[in-house]
Amino acid sequence: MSYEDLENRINQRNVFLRYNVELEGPAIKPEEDEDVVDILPNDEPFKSIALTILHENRDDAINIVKKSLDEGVSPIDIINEGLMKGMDAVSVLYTKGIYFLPDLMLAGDAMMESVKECEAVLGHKSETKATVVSFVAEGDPHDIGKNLILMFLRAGGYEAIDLGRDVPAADIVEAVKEYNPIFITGTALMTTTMTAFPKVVEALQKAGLEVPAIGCGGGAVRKDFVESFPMSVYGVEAYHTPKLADAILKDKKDWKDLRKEYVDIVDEFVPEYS
Amino acid sequence: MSYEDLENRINQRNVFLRYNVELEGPAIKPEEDEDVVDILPNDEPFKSIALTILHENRDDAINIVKKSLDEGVSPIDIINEGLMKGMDAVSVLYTKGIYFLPDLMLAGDAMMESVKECEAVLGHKSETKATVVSFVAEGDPHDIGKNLILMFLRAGGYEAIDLGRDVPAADIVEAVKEYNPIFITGTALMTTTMTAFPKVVEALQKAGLEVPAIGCGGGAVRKDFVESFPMSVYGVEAYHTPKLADAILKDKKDWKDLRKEYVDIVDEFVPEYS
Amino acid sequence: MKRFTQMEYKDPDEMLFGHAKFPVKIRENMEIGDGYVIPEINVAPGEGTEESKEKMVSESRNIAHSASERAVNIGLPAFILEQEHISQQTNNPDWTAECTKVQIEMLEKYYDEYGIKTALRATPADIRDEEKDSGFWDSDLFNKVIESIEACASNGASIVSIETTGGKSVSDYGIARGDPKAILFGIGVLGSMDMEYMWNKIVLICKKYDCIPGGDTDCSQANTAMFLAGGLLDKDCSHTLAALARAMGAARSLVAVECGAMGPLKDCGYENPIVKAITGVPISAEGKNAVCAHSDLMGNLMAAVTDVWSNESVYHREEMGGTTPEVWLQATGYEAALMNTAIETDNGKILRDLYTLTDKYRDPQALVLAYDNAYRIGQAIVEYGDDPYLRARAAALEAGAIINEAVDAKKMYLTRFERDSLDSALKTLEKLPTESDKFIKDCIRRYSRKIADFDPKNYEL
Amino acid sequence: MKRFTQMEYKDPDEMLFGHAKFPVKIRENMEIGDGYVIPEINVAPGEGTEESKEKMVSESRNIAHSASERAVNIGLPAFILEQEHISQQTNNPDWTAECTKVQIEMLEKYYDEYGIKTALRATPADIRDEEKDSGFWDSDLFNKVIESIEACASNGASIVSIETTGGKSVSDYGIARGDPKAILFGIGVLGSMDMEYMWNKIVLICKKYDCIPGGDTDCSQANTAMFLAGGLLDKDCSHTLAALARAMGAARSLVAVECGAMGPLKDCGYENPIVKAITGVPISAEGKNAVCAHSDLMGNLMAAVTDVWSNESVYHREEMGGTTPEVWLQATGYEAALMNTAIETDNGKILRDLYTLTDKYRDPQALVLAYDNAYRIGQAIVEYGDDPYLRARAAALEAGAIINEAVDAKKMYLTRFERDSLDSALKTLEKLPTESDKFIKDCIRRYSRKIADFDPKNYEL
Ligand SMILES: [Zn+2]
Ligand SMILES: [Zn+2]
Ligand SMILES: [Zn+2]
Repeated sequence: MSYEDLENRINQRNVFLRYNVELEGPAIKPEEDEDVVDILPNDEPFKSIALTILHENRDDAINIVKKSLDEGVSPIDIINEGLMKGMDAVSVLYTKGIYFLPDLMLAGDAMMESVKECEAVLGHKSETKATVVSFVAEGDPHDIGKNLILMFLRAGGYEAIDLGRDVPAADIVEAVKEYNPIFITGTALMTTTMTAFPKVVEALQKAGLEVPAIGCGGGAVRKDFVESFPMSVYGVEAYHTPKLADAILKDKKDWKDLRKEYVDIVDEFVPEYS
Repeated sequence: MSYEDLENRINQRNVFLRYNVELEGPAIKPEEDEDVVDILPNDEPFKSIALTILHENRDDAINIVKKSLDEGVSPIDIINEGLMKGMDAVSVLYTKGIYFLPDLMLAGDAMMESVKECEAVLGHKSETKATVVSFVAEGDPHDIGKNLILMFLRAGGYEAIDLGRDVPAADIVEAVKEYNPIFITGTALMTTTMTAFPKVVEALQKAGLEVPAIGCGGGAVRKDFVESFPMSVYGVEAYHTPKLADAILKDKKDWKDLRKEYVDIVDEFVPEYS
Repeated sequence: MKRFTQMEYKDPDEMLFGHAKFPVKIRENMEIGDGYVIPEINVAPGEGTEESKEKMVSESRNIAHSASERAVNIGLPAFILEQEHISQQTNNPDWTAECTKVQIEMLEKYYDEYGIKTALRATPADIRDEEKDSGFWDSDLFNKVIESIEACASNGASIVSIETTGGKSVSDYGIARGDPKAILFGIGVLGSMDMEYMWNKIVLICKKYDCIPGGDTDCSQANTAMFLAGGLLDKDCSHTLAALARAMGAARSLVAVECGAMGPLKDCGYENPIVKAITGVPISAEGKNAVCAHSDLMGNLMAAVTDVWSNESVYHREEMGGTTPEVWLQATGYEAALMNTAIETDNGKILRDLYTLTDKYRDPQALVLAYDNAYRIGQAIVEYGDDPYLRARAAALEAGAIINEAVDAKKMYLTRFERDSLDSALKTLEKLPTESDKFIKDCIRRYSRKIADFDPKNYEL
Repeated sequence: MKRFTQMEYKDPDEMLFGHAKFPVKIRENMEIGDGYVIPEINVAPGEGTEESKEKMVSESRNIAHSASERAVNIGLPAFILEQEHISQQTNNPDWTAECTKVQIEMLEKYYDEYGIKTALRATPADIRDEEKDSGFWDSDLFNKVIESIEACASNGASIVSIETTGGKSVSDYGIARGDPKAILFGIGVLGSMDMEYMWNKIVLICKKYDCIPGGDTDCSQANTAMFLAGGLLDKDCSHTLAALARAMGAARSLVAVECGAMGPLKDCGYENPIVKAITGVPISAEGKNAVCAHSDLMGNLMAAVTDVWSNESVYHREEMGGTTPEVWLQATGYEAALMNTAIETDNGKILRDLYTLTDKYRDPQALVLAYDNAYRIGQAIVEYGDDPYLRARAAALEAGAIINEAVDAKKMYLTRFERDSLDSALKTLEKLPTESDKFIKDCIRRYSRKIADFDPKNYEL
């Protein structure tokens, strides 16, 4: 029997299903999602600004922001009432599975560039909740996970310092001295690079530095390994990062608390922690 | 095409080889193996006694032993110069891959029953090098590994106390008090039963008892787990057991030494230790 | 009790993966053996989770969650989660109850959300103690086993199985010493007696709760021989003797079906193709996707006529590719998908034959389980179907004949050890009495003296 | 350098696992692609072994030992050990040398003792740094890579491979943002340029030592898209866009062969079926037996036309069934055995089609790699064979056309996200300039501003 004949005999549903297609709900506009409605501001120009972010429209975002700044709207308000609200909505749609990574990245790009416009008027960097430092483990060239974390942190109102890929422990010590972060995130894809994490902890201890927590995650990283040394907490999803940072900032949690209260902090079922 | 037609087309060598058949050397009589020649005694009745063990012939062994005892041969000599030499030779053939497990077990049965005949004349248990206690972890019903260990220990001149399967820690504490062993062996087939080992160590410590080493091995048992608690050494092959016992007895090694010098002690390439 | 004295399959060529004479229906929509192969995933609780009920329940939930999530993520139409309980669970039937409950809840959640067909096979541990005076059929431990089975059935398990251990002390003795008589007594007589005792009870419990009595496996006996036989370089058990033990195991595992077990028979019963040939019930099997748990020499062949395809067992932990429930369900799921594609395109029998011929002549153990030979052993069993001893003996003799024919045809090559142990085993088996009573009496005398753990009273003998 | 402007295979139906137009001979007796499929095992050094040369050498020896021992114990006629080096090895070419040496010694020991055919594929890590001013083609790190390759070749490695990373910063940017232009520039232009630069050097080194230059993979780019695309429920990269990236990756990975790589191409190059269709060199592939490392939606399909069958990668540690080199070599070895049985019985093409059809319509990424469609993409590539940019673009457009045809035929169903991102990508790709220079200039302007790590000087642009 020929390949074509064989192909035509198969009822694919008896072999594999495409649950993503099967279960797709009706298309709705992002601004009509009920959680987004709760987040979006009602007043102009903030509503329009937030919507440009929600629609991932960098050019429109910059244009409206510039126009609003020209009209004397406070750059701080534009950031907090407009751009950040839009980004909040994007994060919510991503965690709900309605938005995808490219939405998040493009909205993030639009937000970051718009913030820069505001800062130009402000004359200095805008205020953030606090600073977080992010790195990829020494020897590891994979940084998409880290870039995702950066985006979530920035969307969550944090100053996120990007130390890049393949970062030696010494550079992290320097960064802690310089930025005094409330949280560090490290990612690794390989077992032989995740061993960089305890070395970072050691280097910090040697330098007499302490950080409330170092979130360690990524492909090869296992919870039992991360919990075999101090200062660390095993991070499961990139979007958990700002929630962990919030817990440190607002509730004064440290790495011991984060390990114990992870599920409560990220507020969802996490098999690794239950 | 029919099943038979398909079957007749296959050149099995292009799919799988039977290396055991391919590489089989010529058959030789066990007593002609060069290492066995070195071990076997030259004098009678010891030579004949050793040969009955080598030939796994329980009935002949008992008969010759009884006859020799009747003729006034020292039971101690029969054990040490005859039976044990035969068993030594069996162990050598097993580790060389010439003898198989059934050979070892049947020869062991023949030896043990013959020793009993000697002990009957002697009026007490024959002397052994020292005592070793063997158990299967609590919750674990699989005991072939342990039985193998018993056989190797007895073949190696040790008094091997069999605590059986599914043994609670308390029973092991009692056995240590009673027998004062130089070595304990524990086996487990499952990950959820190997966790019994550290509990045994804890129970011994609580009771203020110490043993030079506890050898832990079996299906699910991993070296990293065994080395995560004290007193223990990870055992790789059942036939390593008497060598480890010898190192404890003669060279006063303890568990720390055994971990470090395992390869030297068992005198072969052991990937787990290199 | 109905003994099988006829084959349900009339021709070995009728046998094919995904198809059983008597499919088993779970809930509304999963039918096992009704034209497709279903993957089965079995994950052992991680170390430390045995310490408390809370940990074990959470572990059970996590395993079910991971498996379900991956199943949907890769588009499996159906899967079975097997949970083999550890002794702590069976020792505490309330653990069993709670673990079963959370697993069924998780599976149903995914069924409701995605429409994926799911089922839970719960397998309490046989924690009974065969030692002398232990009351094998009437002790606290025995009661715990029965209570745990009821806890599974009453808490929603779709299927209940168990790996009973009757006769293990005797068969272990025989396997370690190459004694075919002890193996036959341990498997064919004591094993079969214990199966009958246990399975009559299990089937009654299952009926009470509308739960499927799945089936048993000769794991504790024939698999001990197989594991000791090991690979080509291993020296612990002759592969020919292991093949005979397997054939005897079929005569024994058949008893569960005779007592009312409906299948799918349990994955690690490598004798299942024989039992399927006789009874027509669906089976589970394991092979090349069970490398996580053990190495066998028939990893493809075992897929040939199976209805459910399993990974046997794996520790619960993380790999690069995900947690082990995810990784190994994907492994069995992808193989099941290949079989289902073969069924869909009418190439099932070709794939069956490829699976079979890949391994058929690699090892005597594989040879006797090739579906044509499995069928022959089935025929030998039903010829003496009414007598557990005689049928187990007939199965072993037929297995020996199959091996010898293949050797004569220069298709199978044996080592000296395999050749010698086969010859000597067949000689011994042929000389045995043709009356069960005589054989049993003789064995009781011989083995109660030699085997410390064997107590005839345990079997009311 | 010879660019491929014609297909070596004249008909997709000619393609079959275990058969390549140009088999590769290792030592006296292993011929890859000469009528049988060979399993490949790849094990990552355990954590902590990177701490010293001594530990890494011992780890390398143990991996080779375990794999060889299991191979003999289960009767494999042949296997390939791949060692993907970690950065510490490549950073220290003397580590590379010693690790390669002990592994080859172990493999030869088993060859001498048992006659098992063995080969070592050594794969140094691409430790170069793409950042600005890093001297991608001329730095200490670059020199270490080249020295390590020479250390492999001169110490007896049978095959040398590498996973080059040229253009990764740009393609990563594009993948994360759904920007097909960035992906095309990163893979089709920068990736291809870097391949040419690296592989001309690698092939020269290999020739010097009589070592086979194996081939490359678009692991750092198209596999990033595939891993982010993930399963059906994942939301990070559209599966249609990942399919286009894969097609582009074929145009890029082809460059190694154009520079003189002879195969087997590296396992994780899911684009390999396309490259094989064009060039006729043997390939390695991974799929359902690489679940240890990652989850894909084409685990059976990838076996259809492969010559070597791999597990991708797994940590070195113990499982119930043995150490991971044992367990996973058995997994790939058993699947290779099934393929070899199909070849022996003249059923190779049926099994190939079963593998393919199991996955073909599960996912757009699988669809474009079905051997018939892979062939079509190959044809699109050779039509513009002389121009790396145009051929990568043509490959992506053809992949899009294949998906759209299947959708029109109601065989492939897309989600809205997949549908939208395909439409928008095809629109973008169609509008791109037909001149390479123009495209490159435009991309340099656009992406050197947006991507911190992208430095045109690294590529002498
Ligand atoms: Zn079992
Ligand atoms: Zn099982
Ligand atoms: Zn790769």
